Amino acid sequence: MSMSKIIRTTADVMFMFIMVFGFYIVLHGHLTPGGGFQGGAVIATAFILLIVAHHMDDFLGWFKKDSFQTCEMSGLVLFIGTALAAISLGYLFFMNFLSGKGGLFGQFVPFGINQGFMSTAGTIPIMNIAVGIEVLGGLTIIILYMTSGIQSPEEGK
Amino acid sequence: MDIILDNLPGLLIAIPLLGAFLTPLVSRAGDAARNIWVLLTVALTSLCGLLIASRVLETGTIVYTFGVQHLSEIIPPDSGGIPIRIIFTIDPLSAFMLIIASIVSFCIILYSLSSMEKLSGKDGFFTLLLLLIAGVYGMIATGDLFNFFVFLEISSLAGAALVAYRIDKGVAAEAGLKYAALSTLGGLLFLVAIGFLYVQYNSLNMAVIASRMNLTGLDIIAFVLFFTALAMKCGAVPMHFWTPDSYAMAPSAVTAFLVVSSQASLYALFRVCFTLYGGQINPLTVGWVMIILGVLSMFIGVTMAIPQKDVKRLMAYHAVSQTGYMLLGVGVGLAALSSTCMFNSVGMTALKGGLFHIMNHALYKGLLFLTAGVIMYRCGTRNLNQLGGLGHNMKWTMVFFMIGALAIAGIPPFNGFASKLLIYESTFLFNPLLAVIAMVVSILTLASFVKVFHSMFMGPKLPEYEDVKEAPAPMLIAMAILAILVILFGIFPQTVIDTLVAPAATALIDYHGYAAAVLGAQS
Amino acid sequence: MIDNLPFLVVAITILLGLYTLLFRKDLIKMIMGISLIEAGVNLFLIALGYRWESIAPIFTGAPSLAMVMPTVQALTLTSIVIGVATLALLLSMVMIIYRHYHTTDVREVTKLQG
Amino acid sequence: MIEAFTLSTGFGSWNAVFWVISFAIALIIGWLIWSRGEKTYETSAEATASFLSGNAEPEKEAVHIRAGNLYWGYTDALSGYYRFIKPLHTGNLSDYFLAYLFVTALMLIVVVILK
Repeated sequence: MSMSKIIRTTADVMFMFIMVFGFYIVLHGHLTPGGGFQGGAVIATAFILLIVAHHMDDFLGWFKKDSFQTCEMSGLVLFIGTALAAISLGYLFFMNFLSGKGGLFGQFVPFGINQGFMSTAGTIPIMNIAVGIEVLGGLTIIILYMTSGIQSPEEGK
Repeated sequence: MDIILDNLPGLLIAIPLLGAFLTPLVSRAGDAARNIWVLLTVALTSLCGLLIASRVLETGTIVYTFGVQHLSEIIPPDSGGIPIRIIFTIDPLSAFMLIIASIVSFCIILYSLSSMEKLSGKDGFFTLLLLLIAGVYGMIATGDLFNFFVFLEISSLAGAALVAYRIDKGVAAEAGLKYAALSTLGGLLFLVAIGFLYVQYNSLNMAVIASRMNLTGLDIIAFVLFFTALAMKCGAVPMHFWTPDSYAMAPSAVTAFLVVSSQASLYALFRVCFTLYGGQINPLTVGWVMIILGVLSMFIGVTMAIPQKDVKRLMAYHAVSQTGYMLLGVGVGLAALSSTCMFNSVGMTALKGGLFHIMNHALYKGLLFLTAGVIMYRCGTRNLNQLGGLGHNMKWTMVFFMIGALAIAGIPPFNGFASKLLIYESTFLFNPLLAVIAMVVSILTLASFVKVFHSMFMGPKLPEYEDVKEAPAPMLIAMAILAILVILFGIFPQTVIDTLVAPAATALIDYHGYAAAVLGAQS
Repeated sequence: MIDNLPFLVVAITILLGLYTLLFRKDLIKMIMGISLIEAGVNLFLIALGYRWESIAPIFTGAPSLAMVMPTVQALTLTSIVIGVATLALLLSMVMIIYRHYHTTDVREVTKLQG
Repeated sequence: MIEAFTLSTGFGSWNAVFWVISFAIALIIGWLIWSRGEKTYETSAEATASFLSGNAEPEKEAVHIRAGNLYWGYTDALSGYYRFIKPLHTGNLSDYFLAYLFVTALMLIVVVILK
């Protein structure tokens, strides 16, 4: 069920732009509206665009299904890992141990209107990235299972 | 070491989630590695649950705020005096439920390690099961309304996916669809009720809402939405239709834990009625609504169970009727709150009976579902008409089934009797008709389990089950743990009541204590 | 009247969702009903946090400091994420039921009864 | 020490240990009576075969009473009740939703009126 040549080429071209835009949303989650889930959903639409444009088997040729599973799993483990890291550092669960410490994402944010500093808000950007990776893997797997479900109606007869 | 002890409530949720997320990775190293990993995760979580419960029973309510520096800063200075973070408030009632969840979760994981041996899709199964366990722990331990909604959805989704895991000819998918659809609708109405409360009291924390609550029309509507959403989730009769369908089609280990997850919604129902709307609602009307739901559940549950042919569907109807007992017990306790003199004589005993029955029911119902699972695992069918004469070579399963059946029917030396006795004696003084109905339902429960016992275990050895073997060892150990607890709680009910049930009942009553624990001196 | 107009829209959406849920016979339509109710509830939560003449709560380059209530939007975000998960689960179950029952009419999907 | 495990329900008390002890004593007495019974009765196969007025014993499948016909009398006596109650559980998902929303509406009326 692959589309015509035009659609396939535009899909290939668009794929990269959507990916970049998705990661932009994920990374700027703590500054502009967006964050892990929305950014991950945008990136997942890039993959779904490929699934729709190309034949299922070519798509599975490029990306294997369990690579998305490892994506999903690593995102989840990163999320719970940063939360547990707070306990190992002596604070309580989910404590934002990076904010205000000057290191990565640690700068202070002046209260009120500011033009948006990237490396602020402590562990929240890390959590955004983790959720972004996880949703990227998760939504693509859902679509993969659903499309493979349609592919084989004859097996259900 | 005390870092771990202080952070126990956080670890209670983190360990099963971490275990669930890493199971697919560990299962690439082979089945044995995954089994050990899952068992280790669940054993650690149960240990956390039991440790928290023992600390709470010693030192009173534990309040654990997520994302603060030190344990003592429940309301950190930068939050302007209002608890804005997710706060886990574990008072003796939640500790009581934590003990149930940790015992049953350990047993069902032990059981499902061997029951899933020959089947496929194991890492998906264990990930969902650990998510369900984390969801139930979260529902029990959280003190934040929206956080409760999130954990309610996690356990509903994981439960529905597990119910539909063995798609045998699509029927399990139908059961999973019913469970998921009803839970989603219940969750959405629950969210509307949270919206009502949030807009009036500017906080999602139960203790803050309880301390600021003065009953307005909107609060009554919110209360009704809370009440019916949670009553539907724990299977009170007019809304119980999903319970027999999904319990019958789920794998038996999952059913045993779905019982605990519906009891977590029952706990939430009591939390809403007693703590969130502490002195606000009229205890008589709400108590009588709970009693009517309980009596309906008891009677219709058991009368629908007797003509059933599928053993797990029969046991699911009994789960509905036993939930009716708990609703009756606590309903009488709530209704008796209206007059202090009646409460001191009747209410406290009814409340203790109702809460003790939650513990007993989780144990013997888990045991019964596991025995039904062994029959399904060995004979491949759940239809009672095709079974017979299994007692000859499945000795241990027969003994465990007997213990479970006698306990559910309330026969003296077992734990069912102790809690039913408390419920009978207190409801009789409150309203004799209720106690009479409760006793008749108990007799009918015994009748239906004698029928199941006869058709499964008694009778000559049937040719097709000539060589059926006993259950494998992990299954027997899991059932043995539950059976020993059923007998122990039956022989020494008073010690269990004094240590576990009485503090839970008193904690349920004094909502001021709950609010004071979270808000500190301020409330 | 104007400031509780959004709640009127919420009531209409939820009633429409309930109508499709209860009176439609096709399973897919019922799931659409559930997502309609969910949209209504999300709108309800957002409308709760609205402040008169205020802007979205983004501090980066914000024209003024009068902002709408942000916590309610966090609740709606979580509810949307949960909505995605429930819809994915319900639709895949309806797919399995269609594969085995060859129908999605709710009156036929009643093997578990009595 | 006795109070440790006597369940006092405010109106009476219940002690499981005494019950178990008395149950054990009853068993022992029963066993004593049983053990004084006649030892020398004949236990050969044809002596203990069940006498079905001469005809042969049917094979194992037919002997075992299946679950379907247990409590036949009970379900028959209450057939009026079961004719009413069984179709209520229709298995139809929209009926499940109707039941849930019906109870919400009913409870809303009850709690709002009775306050």
